[in-house]
Amino acid sequence: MTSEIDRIYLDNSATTAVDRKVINAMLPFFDVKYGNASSLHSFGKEATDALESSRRKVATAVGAMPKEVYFTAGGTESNNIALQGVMLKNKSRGNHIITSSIEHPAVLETCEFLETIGFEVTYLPVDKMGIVSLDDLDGAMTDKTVLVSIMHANNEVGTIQPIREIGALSHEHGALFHTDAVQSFGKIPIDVEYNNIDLLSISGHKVHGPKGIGALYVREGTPIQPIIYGGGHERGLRSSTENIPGIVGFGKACELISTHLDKDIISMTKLRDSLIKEILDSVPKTKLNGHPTKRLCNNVNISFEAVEGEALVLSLDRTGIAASTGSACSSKNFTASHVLLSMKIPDIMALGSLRFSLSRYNTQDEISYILDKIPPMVQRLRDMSSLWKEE
Amino acid sequence: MTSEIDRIYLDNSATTAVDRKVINAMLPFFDVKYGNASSLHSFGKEATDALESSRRKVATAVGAMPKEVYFTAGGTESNNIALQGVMLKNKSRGNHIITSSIEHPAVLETCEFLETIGFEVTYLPVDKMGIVSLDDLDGAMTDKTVLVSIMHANNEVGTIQPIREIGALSHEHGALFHTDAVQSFGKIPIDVEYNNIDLLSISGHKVHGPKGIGALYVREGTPIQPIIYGGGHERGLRSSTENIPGIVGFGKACELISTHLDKDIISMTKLRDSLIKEILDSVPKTKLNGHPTKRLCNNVNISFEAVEGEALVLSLDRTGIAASTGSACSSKNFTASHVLLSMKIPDIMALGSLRFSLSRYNTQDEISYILDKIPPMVQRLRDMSSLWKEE
Amino acid sequence: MGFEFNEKVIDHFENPRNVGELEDADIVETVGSPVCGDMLTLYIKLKDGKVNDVKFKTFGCGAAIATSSLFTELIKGKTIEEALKVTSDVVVDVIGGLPEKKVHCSLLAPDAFKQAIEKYKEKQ
Amino acid sequence: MGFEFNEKVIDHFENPRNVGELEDADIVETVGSPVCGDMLTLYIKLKDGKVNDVKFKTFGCGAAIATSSLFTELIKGKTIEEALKVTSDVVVDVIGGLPEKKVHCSLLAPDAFKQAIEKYKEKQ
Ligand SMILES: Cc1ncc(COP(=O)(O)O)c(C=O)c1O
Ligand SMILES: Cc1ncc(COP(=O)(O)O)c(C=O)c1O
Repeated sequence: MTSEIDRIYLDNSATTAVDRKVINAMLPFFDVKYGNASSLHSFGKEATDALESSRRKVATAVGAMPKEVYFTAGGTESNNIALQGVMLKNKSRGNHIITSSIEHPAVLETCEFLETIGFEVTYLPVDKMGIVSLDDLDGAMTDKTVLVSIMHANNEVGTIQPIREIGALSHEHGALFHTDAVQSFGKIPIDVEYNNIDLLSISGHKVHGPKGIGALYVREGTPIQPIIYGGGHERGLRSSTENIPGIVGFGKACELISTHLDKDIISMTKLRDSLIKEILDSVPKTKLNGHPTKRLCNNVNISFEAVEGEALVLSLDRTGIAASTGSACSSKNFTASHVLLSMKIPDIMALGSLRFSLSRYNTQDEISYILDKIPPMVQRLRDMSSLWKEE
Repeated sequence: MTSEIDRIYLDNSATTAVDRKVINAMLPFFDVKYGNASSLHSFGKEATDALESSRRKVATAVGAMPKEVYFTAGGTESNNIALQGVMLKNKSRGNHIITSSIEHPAVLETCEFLETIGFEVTYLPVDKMGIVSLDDLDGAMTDKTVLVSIMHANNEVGTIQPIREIGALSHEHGALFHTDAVQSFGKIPIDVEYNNIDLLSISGHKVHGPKGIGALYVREGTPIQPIIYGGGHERGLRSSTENIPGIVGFGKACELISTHLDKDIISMTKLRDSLIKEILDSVPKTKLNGHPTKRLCNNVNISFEAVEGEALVLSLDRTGIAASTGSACSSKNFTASHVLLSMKIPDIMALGSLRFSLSRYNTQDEISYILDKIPPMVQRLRDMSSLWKEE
Repeated sequence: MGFEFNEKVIDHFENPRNVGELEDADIVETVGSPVCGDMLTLYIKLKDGKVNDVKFKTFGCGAAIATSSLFTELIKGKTIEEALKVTSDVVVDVIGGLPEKKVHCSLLAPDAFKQAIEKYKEKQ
Repeated sequence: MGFEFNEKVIDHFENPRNVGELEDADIVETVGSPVCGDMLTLYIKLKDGKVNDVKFKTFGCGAAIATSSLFTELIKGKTIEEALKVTSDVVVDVIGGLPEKKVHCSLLAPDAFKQAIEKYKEKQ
């Protein structure tokens, strides 16, 4: 294996490196300005000032008001507060929630939990590209529908949903609209007003911020209750001593997004498209998963017929390339990903999926290196595969 | 106000400075070993190795097995998982929980939430020193009692509960015993076996670790369910991409506790006792709150008759001394703390409480400086107080 | 949190004007109570329909002390009618603003004065 | 997570022994399926009650490929009876251990061999 310094990281949908500027922003808050934001003294004031300044940065990055931004411990908690918090609070309005079959487990598992306590969930199907149909959504709406939760962009295949239309349709039916924007944030411009969003989940570690910090945007006036109780922090929605270094880091990461997004999108798109084109051109029996254009600028997801994805990830790892079969979570299972199966990808292709996810740090040189490695690597595995049939 | 460098920090029960060694342990995990512990490649392996090594360190510090330690986002979440997770999972066994009236809001508010969804809670009183009576506990037990949750040491007055006996009594009645050890951890040796503990909450930022990380010890075999759902991290009890830098920092902080605790206790106790004695000696109409000996080695809580605590905290802050009226949370209210009121401290004294909480970094010089400042400061406020009557 | 007091508040907290009691006060009025967290006693000496002298004692937080101090400064020498116009809004304004949670502290002194004058007039 | 494979596993993954097909195999046996995530085909040539030659093709993860490779190495030249004693436990043992979640991969080749021999004996 190549040394650490030589490794190429293409698993940015799993997590990202923290930006140097973000680390520098965080550092003073560990051992100089280390106060508790609830304290009265000057250490407390420093913490509060940093907290509110970060809240403004997060708000700016999604077009919200600062008071609509609540810090959480990550994307999973944001999704849980949005779903559990809204459904439990609005029991008298209805018990129905609509989501899609390709959501992240942080939404799907929460929905399954809600089902065990009496809520009803509709899981909308997706087409072969991974897109939810507005007609299906319209048809699923009932007068008991309280919440629609559809992710902005999928973590495995990168497909982008028409969230603006989904939001509008939800509102027409008097339902609230939540979107899991953990993967899209920092890759697609987001404006909660323009996109008709009532609740939005984002996570620090997917955007070169620290792990263990996230945010939930909640439109002012949205009825919601906490799932974690305590000292009443974050205006009662999420108690616990605020993670100031994490919040400062997340704020800085959002600031970098606000200033750099356009440039980042262009450079990632270029690398993405060259990766996709070159792989499809150079390796036979290979298919792009997800939508060709309604696609995250950093997502490449390709299935290699008759090759098992994990074996390919291992081969890549041995040459110092970090990639994934799909989501980091579903890597744990042996069956094909629920996302690919929902998109009706046949097993033999679904099990051979490989995801490269880019960041603004990746370079054309890295892409060229990978493009050299992939074809012989796939060929080697196919040569020993019991499913491979040369034509 | 004195410059930053000159400030004296005596609010370590609110939060602590992160130890330099802890920061150094964390740093590589931000931008070198930044992988997601669920990833297959070498970055994932580094993360997993760090995660499990930290888990062992936390386990060692409380006498548990590594697999009994679950990382959370802090003490509040640990308490919530313990209480909600056990009560919801054991509905068929009973619906009764016993706690005390002086718990942290992370326990009290969670209990109040549980009451709204049909659980029954007994809030045990405490004596004038803040100690729960074993007889009261025995009397409160019913055959529906599933869980007893009594904090190890109180965050405001530092009183230490007889948790070993409370655990034994709970077990006699077939109930589980949870203790909130957020304040005692790092100040009292803890052994979950010796102390008959089934669930234990601790938090990183109270022990010179980072904010936003905590742990819940759950004795093997204890029936419990998550409150946050998702990718199934932490063996399903707490989903979300693991906060590796935070976990590594917390692990390091625990390692430092395991090696330094005895020494730290001796030095903090010495400073504590000199602060208490000198203040009581030099300022009239002044009373120690809490127990004289069954007391955290770092807690000083004194009431100054006819002085409003917040005014005193402001005066101290103006000379560069960071202290608190009690808990960071209750600083937000104008009424006296629920802890002091539970201990039947009269309002005129309860409102004049001042808490100094020490860390292993405080020095005798700092204490001497404070002891110089306090008497004239209190006298000045008394001279202008409408409640003060010189004798 | 953290104290959000401006320099003027801090000045009045650290160097409060007119602290103390007036032996020969015409009116002594107390508002608040220890249970509420703050309590003020105002000592007022009137002469020719004017506030000839005024002193205060406050048990309370920094904002309570500072606004008490400023209030006494503002009303001293004024006619009773003018002094009654020094409401809590005026106090907050002149002191340069208070954190939202502390605004209620500025009610203490104007309330005490108003109450004192009412009682005084009744007695006349 | 992260791959927890020892050097021997990696060696068999990167340099698998006996990969391929046997034109003149006495038995060809396939176990697993694409739906399960791994599928192995074993090609066996017997001679004088011994495993004269054996080759494999595996669609599967690194552990499946490595244990397939090691298994063929272990049984080649052995009598059928000896070869049947090369269970998955033996494979895991000889390869120096597998991560818990990957132990099931080592079942593939021994299962295929056992099944192949059973069918072969039935046919005889
Ligand atoms: C789409 C999506 N939602 C939610 C999450 C959960 O975020 P976190 O790991 O910060 O809890 C992730 C990533 O893990 C994700 O990709
Ligand atoms: C006794 C006690 N329990 C729980 C907590 C909550 O811990 P955290 O702030 O890490 O959520 C605290 C401190 O805030 C505490 O003092």
